[in-house]
Amino acid sequence: MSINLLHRHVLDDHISGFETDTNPNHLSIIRRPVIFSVLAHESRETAVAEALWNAEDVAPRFCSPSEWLAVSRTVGAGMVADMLSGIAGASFVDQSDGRVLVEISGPSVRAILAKCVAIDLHPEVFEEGHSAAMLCCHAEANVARTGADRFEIIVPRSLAGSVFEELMEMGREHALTRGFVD
Amino acid sequence: MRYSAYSIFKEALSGNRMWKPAWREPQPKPHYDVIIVGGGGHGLATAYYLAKEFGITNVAVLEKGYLGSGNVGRNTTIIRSNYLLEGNNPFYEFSLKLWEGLERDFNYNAMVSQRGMLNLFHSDGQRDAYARRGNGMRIHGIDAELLDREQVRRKAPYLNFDHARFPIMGALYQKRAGTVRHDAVAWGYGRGADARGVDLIQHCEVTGIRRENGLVTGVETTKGFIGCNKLALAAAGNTTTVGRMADLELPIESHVLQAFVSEGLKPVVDHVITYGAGHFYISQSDKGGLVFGAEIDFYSSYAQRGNLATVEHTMEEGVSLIPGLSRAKVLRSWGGVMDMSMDGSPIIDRTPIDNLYLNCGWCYGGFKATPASGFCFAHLIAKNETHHVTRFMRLDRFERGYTIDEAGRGPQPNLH
Amino acid sequence: MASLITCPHCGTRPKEEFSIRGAAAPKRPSPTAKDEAWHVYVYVRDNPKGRYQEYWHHVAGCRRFLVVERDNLTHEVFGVTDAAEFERAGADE
Amino acid sequence: MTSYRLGSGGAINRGQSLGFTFDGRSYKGFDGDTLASALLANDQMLMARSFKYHRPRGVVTAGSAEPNALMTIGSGARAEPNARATVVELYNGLAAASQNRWPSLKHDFGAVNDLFSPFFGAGFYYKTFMWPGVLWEKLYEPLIRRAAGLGKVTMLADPDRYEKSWAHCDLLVIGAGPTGLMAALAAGRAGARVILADEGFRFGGSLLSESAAVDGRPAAEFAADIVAELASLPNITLMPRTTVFGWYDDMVFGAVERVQKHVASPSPDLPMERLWRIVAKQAILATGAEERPLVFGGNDKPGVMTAGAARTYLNRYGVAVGGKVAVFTNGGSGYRTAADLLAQGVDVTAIIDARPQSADPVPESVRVIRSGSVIATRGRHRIEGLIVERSGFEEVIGCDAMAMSGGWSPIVHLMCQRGAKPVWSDEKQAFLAPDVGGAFAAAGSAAGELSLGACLKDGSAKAHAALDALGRLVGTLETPEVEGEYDPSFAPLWYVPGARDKAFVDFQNDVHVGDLGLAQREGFRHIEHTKRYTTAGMATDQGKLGNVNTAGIVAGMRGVSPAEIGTTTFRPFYTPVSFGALAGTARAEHAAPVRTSPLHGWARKNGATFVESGLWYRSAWFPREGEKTWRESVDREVLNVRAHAGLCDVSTLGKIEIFGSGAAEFLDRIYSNSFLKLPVGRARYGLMLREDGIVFDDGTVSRLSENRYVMTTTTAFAAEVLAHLEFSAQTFWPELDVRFVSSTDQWAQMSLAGPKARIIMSRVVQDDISDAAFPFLAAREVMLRDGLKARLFRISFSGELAYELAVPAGYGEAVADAIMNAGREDGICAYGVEALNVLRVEKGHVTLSELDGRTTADDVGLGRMMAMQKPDFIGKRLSTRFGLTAADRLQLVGLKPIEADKEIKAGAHLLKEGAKPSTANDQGFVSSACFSPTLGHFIALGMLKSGRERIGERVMVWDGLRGSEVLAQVCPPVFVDPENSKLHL
Repeated sequence: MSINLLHRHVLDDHISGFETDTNPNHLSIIRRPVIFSVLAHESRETAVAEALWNAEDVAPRFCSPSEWLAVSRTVGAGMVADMLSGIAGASFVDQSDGRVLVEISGPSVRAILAKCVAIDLHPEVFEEGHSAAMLCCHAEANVARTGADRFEIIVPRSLAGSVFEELMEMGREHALTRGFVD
Repeated sequence: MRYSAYSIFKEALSGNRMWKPAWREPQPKPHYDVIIVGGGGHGLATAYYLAKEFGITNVAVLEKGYLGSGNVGRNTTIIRSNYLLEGNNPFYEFSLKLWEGLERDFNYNAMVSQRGMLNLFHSDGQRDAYARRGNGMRIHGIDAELLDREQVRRKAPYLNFDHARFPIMGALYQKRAGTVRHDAVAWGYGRGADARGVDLIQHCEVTGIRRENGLVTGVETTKGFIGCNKLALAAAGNTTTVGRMADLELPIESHVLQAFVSEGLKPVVDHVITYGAGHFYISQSDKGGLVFGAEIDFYSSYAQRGNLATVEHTMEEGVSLIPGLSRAKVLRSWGGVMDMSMDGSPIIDRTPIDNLYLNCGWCYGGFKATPASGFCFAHLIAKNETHHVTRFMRLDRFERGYTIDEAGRGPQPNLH
Repeated sequence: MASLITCPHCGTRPKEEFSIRGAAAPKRPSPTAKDEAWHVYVYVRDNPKGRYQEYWHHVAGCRRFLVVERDNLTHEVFGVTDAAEFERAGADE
Repeated sequence: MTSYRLGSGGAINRGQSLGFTFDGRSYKGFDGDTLASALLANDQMLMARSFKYHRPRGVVTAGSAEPNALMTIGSGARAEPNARATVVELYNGLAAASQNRWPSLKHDFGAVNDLFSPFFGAGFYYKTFMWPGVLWEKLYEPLIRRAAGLGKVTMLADPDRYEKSWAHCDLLVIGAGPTGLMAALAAGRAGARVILADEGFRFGGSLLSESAAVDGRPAAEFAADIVAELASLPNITLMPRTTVFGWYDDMVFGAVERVQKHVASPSPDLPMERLWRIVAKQAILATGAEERPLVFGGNDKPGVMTAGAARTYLNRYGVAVGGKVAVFTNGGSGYRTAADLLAQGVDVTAIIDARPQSADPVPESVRVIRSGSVIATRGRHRIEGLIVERSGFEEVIGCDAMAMSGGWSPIVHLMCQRGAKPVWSDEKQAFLAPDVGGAFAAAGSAAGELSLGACLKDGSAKAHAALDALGRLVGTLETPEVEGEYDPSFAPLWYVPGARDKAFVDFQNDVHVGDLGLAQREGFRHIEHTKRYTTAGMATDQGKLGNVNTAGIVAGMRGVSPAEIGTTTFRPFYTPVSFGALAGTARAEHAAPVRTSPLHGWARKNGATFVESGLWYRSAWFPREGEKTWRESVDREVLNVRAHAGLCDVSTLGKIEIFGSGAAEFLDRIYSNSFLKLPVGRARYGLMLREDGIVFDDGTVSRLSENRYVMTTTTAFAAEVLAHLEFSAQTFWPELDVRFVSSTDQWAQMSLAGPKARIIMSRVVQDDISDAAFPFLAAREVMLRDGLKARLFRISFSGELAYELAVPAGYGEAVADAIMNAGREDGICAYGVEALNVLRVEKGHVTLSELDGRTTADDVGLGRMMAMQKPDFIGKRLSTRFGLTAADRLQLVGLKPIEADKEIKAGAHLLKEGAKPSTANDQGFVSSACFSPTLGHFIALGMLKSGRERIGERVMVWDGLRGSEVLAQVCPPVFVDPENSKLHL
């Protein structure tokens, strides 16, 4: 059965006026990503992690030794749930509506993020493909490096407005632009 | 030597060469009636009142640093009696009354300044909680007023009324609250105690407590053994260390609280103000420095210094409350070691050892308590009887289930 | 310490990411233990000056409770262990 | 002409003239000037008044230690008080004003204090103003306060932005003078990640003031070459205008960058200042040394400054500090200063050397008075001459400026901020940096190396040591060649005897040698006592110039070594830091992050008034046209819910997903009541205690399947409850198979309450929700008619037939709209937390007003939820303590005013009827109160001593704070539907 209800993104309220041209430093808001919390039960941690890293169409994000986010921009929640239910020793819950995913990229991205997170973003320290839970703009976030100058940030929906405003503020001196990606 | 305008005039004419030392620098005697461990505010006040009120003058105060080197010299100088619970209110009001006559009593101007305190509230729930507190004060005869937003604005127009994340709704106001020059309290009590024969022994660290037949006979110190009939501990953040020498098991954890002072500024903040949407509090000294602080650093610490995150958090709250501070500059930060108790309230009591007395658990509210703490502790030591305003401040209250939990946060000391 | 904690799961993080719960040494007594043991567990603290074990909750990170062993006078950190591991090690002793 | 701009020279851009004002008068300076150098170039030596005696003052330094030349920069909301003119970078349009004077800098009424100074010695105020008591606050203190402080803070909101940033590096070099430049260069060439920070706007430090040559070039040029190379290295971050103000645990340094303080029109896209938290693996302190003033009679006269300052103004800024300069020295610095002045054509009237002899080269034609002592100075607003005493003979020497040098003190401040004390060196006659372990080392003159050559070498050497520690050591040590260096050594001279006027140690606070003596006489002998009693070292410069002299002088008075006296404690901040920089963006409306509910937009659309609740904004009530007060709206909403139905946003409640075969057991231990037998598809109200037996939080748990639960918590304690669960699972019972994750943000949750709730809900939900199919406390997944999966719970806070529906957050607004549409014909309304509160008070449900962290389950009438038959649950053991079970505890009761039109307010206390208000007579308090539109009068919940046995009694609701006394009847706390008949409709 299809859903006949209008789905709203929390940042719809924070973006007004015309979309401007995209600058080299840009923040993309992914409109409908699929995000699941995945929890491994006692002594199943390694197996669950392995299964997540081997899964297709899903990018795992590290939260703790027994918790990950399974993120997908390509397949639907149903397919991700099906995949997850095949992992023994894992529990999971759909958080797609509870988390907001943005991607920030550009030549000044490290300088911008240094104002938002405490960790060392040097590529030898926080390598491409790494992800971790951390404070970002006063919110509990998951940050992943998805490219040399590209990071993905996942934050709780209720705080997404504040985080977004602060990211934009910190990007001001670097002419950071923003927009939705469907 | 009595201090007065005349004495200043007279001494000035003779080139200020004839002033006498504020206190002697005695060598310890072999034995005292009472030894007080800790030459901070509470220890010195205890000695002063023992001598003055209870006639016990064969007393030594042992201080491992210099007089007043503990929290009495590193606090934010606030005095008040705006407490919620029956276990605290009468005691702090007794203290405030002693402050009100203190300077003439000990002939030292400690600049007691009852400039009024505003405890701001920012929600209905907070207002109700302050109303409950204010009525608890009023029912005990303590002055308290509940101000609305406009009344607060008239008193402190510079507060953030127009662009606040947590708008100010009003305040609980205690007019008689205020500030005191902190060092002068230690010095005034010390000088008064010395004049009455008390030996103030600085740079004398207690290293052991000697006991025989279940009673204390004296203390080992860096200046040798000193005997006593009664031993009284007023060691604040070091209470556990000293208490352990007598095998006391205490509900105390030491934490660091930072405090700050700004550069000297022309007077702008007339009152003592606390921020209800955070922990920030501020007043302005007679010298012009804004004196302020906020939360403890939350981890166990005996280091008298804090961490940058707490500094930043304090300033964030400060600027949120008083936007005009943004371009003023903070000059100095420091830390004090707080004897946080498990319910946030102090202990003035006997111990399982009959002639060992305990005064601790002041958390970060010890300064305002100094006079009453000294008086009641002296009362306890002298008469072996609890002063009625400290009757709830018992050591065994935790076991019996009679905690005095002002903050309602339970047995986690860093939450009080 | 105080400024940075190296979380065994997340790496070096600032104090702001943690919430500090308190002494890690007291062990919750068995339900049948004496009243005195329960009183001591809930209310009495060793509060030593020096080496100290303390629970730090990595709330903005892995959400694990960690036991930070450190000197509370110099603020030197000796080690950080996941609390479950710490309890297990304690139980083995 | 006294002080003036030289015709050429200096690191200033003479092509760019900048206009500025001081006390309203217009002046010109150059790009590259500080405010102080520009004022001196305009012959404005008088710059300030001192704090206590209002003595006229000029500059003493050319740097951040300046105690005198404090000014207010800018106006209006941008006014910054107490800026040091010596470090304020000149810009076009800069407006500076002097402070602490009235009516003008030149004619200051406060200077009368100086005349009475014998009465105003150290600590005088402790000894008087005590009689009569009332006059202290009425008269004396206001007078003292009026005199307090220096600059005025604007108290207007700051128009500028501030930011904070983290930075990480292998090596932090603090100070970009000769030592720091060499250190950064060595580490930079080795490929290390280096941050080089300097408080000044131009890198080079003393090299910019130096007349010697380095590697065959003028020193300033040598510096510029290194800076250019550093700038070309990608692994080096240069941070000019950045003061490292604090060293914190774990090699975290606090620094503040003045991004736009020097800009005439600040850009809105850049911050005014930026706070840096620099995490360094290694750090080098290359902060240099401070030249000590000499302590002699009249040493505070405008025009008297350190020799190094005179040299800096001359060589760096092209300004002669006077036309006729006298030099008073105990070391080589004075001779070098005389030589530099002469080289620029400035007349040097004499070098007074306190030493009987020295090897320092005497410039031609300059008279040297050896074993000389300056005992007084002449002039009022500027020095006009000085009196020298030698072997009992006095001589007046004319001058219009004076350069003094008392030797050097390494700037060790940062290394001493974490408990280690500086160490006295007899050899260096200075306090040196303590050994703080390998990661942080002092270098160059901060380490006591005074000569330029030694500094250059030490910078490289310390960088190599750091590189070694980092495992990155490559390259060889570089030591540039210095030509024309002077010998910077000096003989100790703490106090120049025979002073005819006050000899100041702390210029700003007006502490003179006499004060130090008085403190010793009065027993304030410990250096901390001396400081606190005299206020020496407590001014805005924190004793940068004076503290070492104070220690030396006190040592002299006591006949001991300065080692025995020691220093007072060094603490952050190295120099004062603005509140704004430390606060960053967290201010005004951005003081804390905002959390918004998924139904925020829905509530706004329905006209909600919002209220802050922790970080959340919650809809408080929904005013309709014609409603004048919030009460009107709330009364309507309450009656509407009781008569028809209402929809309320409860998304802010904490929601925790719980998984695992051990979950049931876990919940049974966490809650005081039983959870083992909760059936699948059912919800249960649960009470959590703290380990001390006091109620911690309440909420519901619903069992979704055998090993799957969802818990709700209060809004306020959501985070703490989750932490409590994690703590319990991880440390108490790691053997239980249970996992949690918060799903608070995933769900838009709304409560539909009222007799029409089922009808309305059934229009939205496909499933059968009849009472039989979905009874009270049912909880399960349902399908909405629009095809969306949702969770439905039949739970009620209002006492009405009610459902809580949870849908994925993005659909929240749409579903809430759908429910409002579905309920329109049945009279649905939106209601907010105010109405919810009234509904729950009417029903006698407790909230945090009652569960205030001091109440037991029994206190609030929930004693039945203590399942004492369970072997263990958190809080069980201590809940039975005597004090927690005593019969006279406060217990929850209802209160109704005897006279129906009387208002009861929360926070009032309770007295026995007829009893006098006193603490002894205090019987409890009103925890919650409201007007009940259902009953038509005020009702309240209260905590009353032994309350449950006093139902029917009359008590006085005493609200002395707000001047009201209302007689009330004690009643059971449930005012509406005590039989719960509505819940089971």
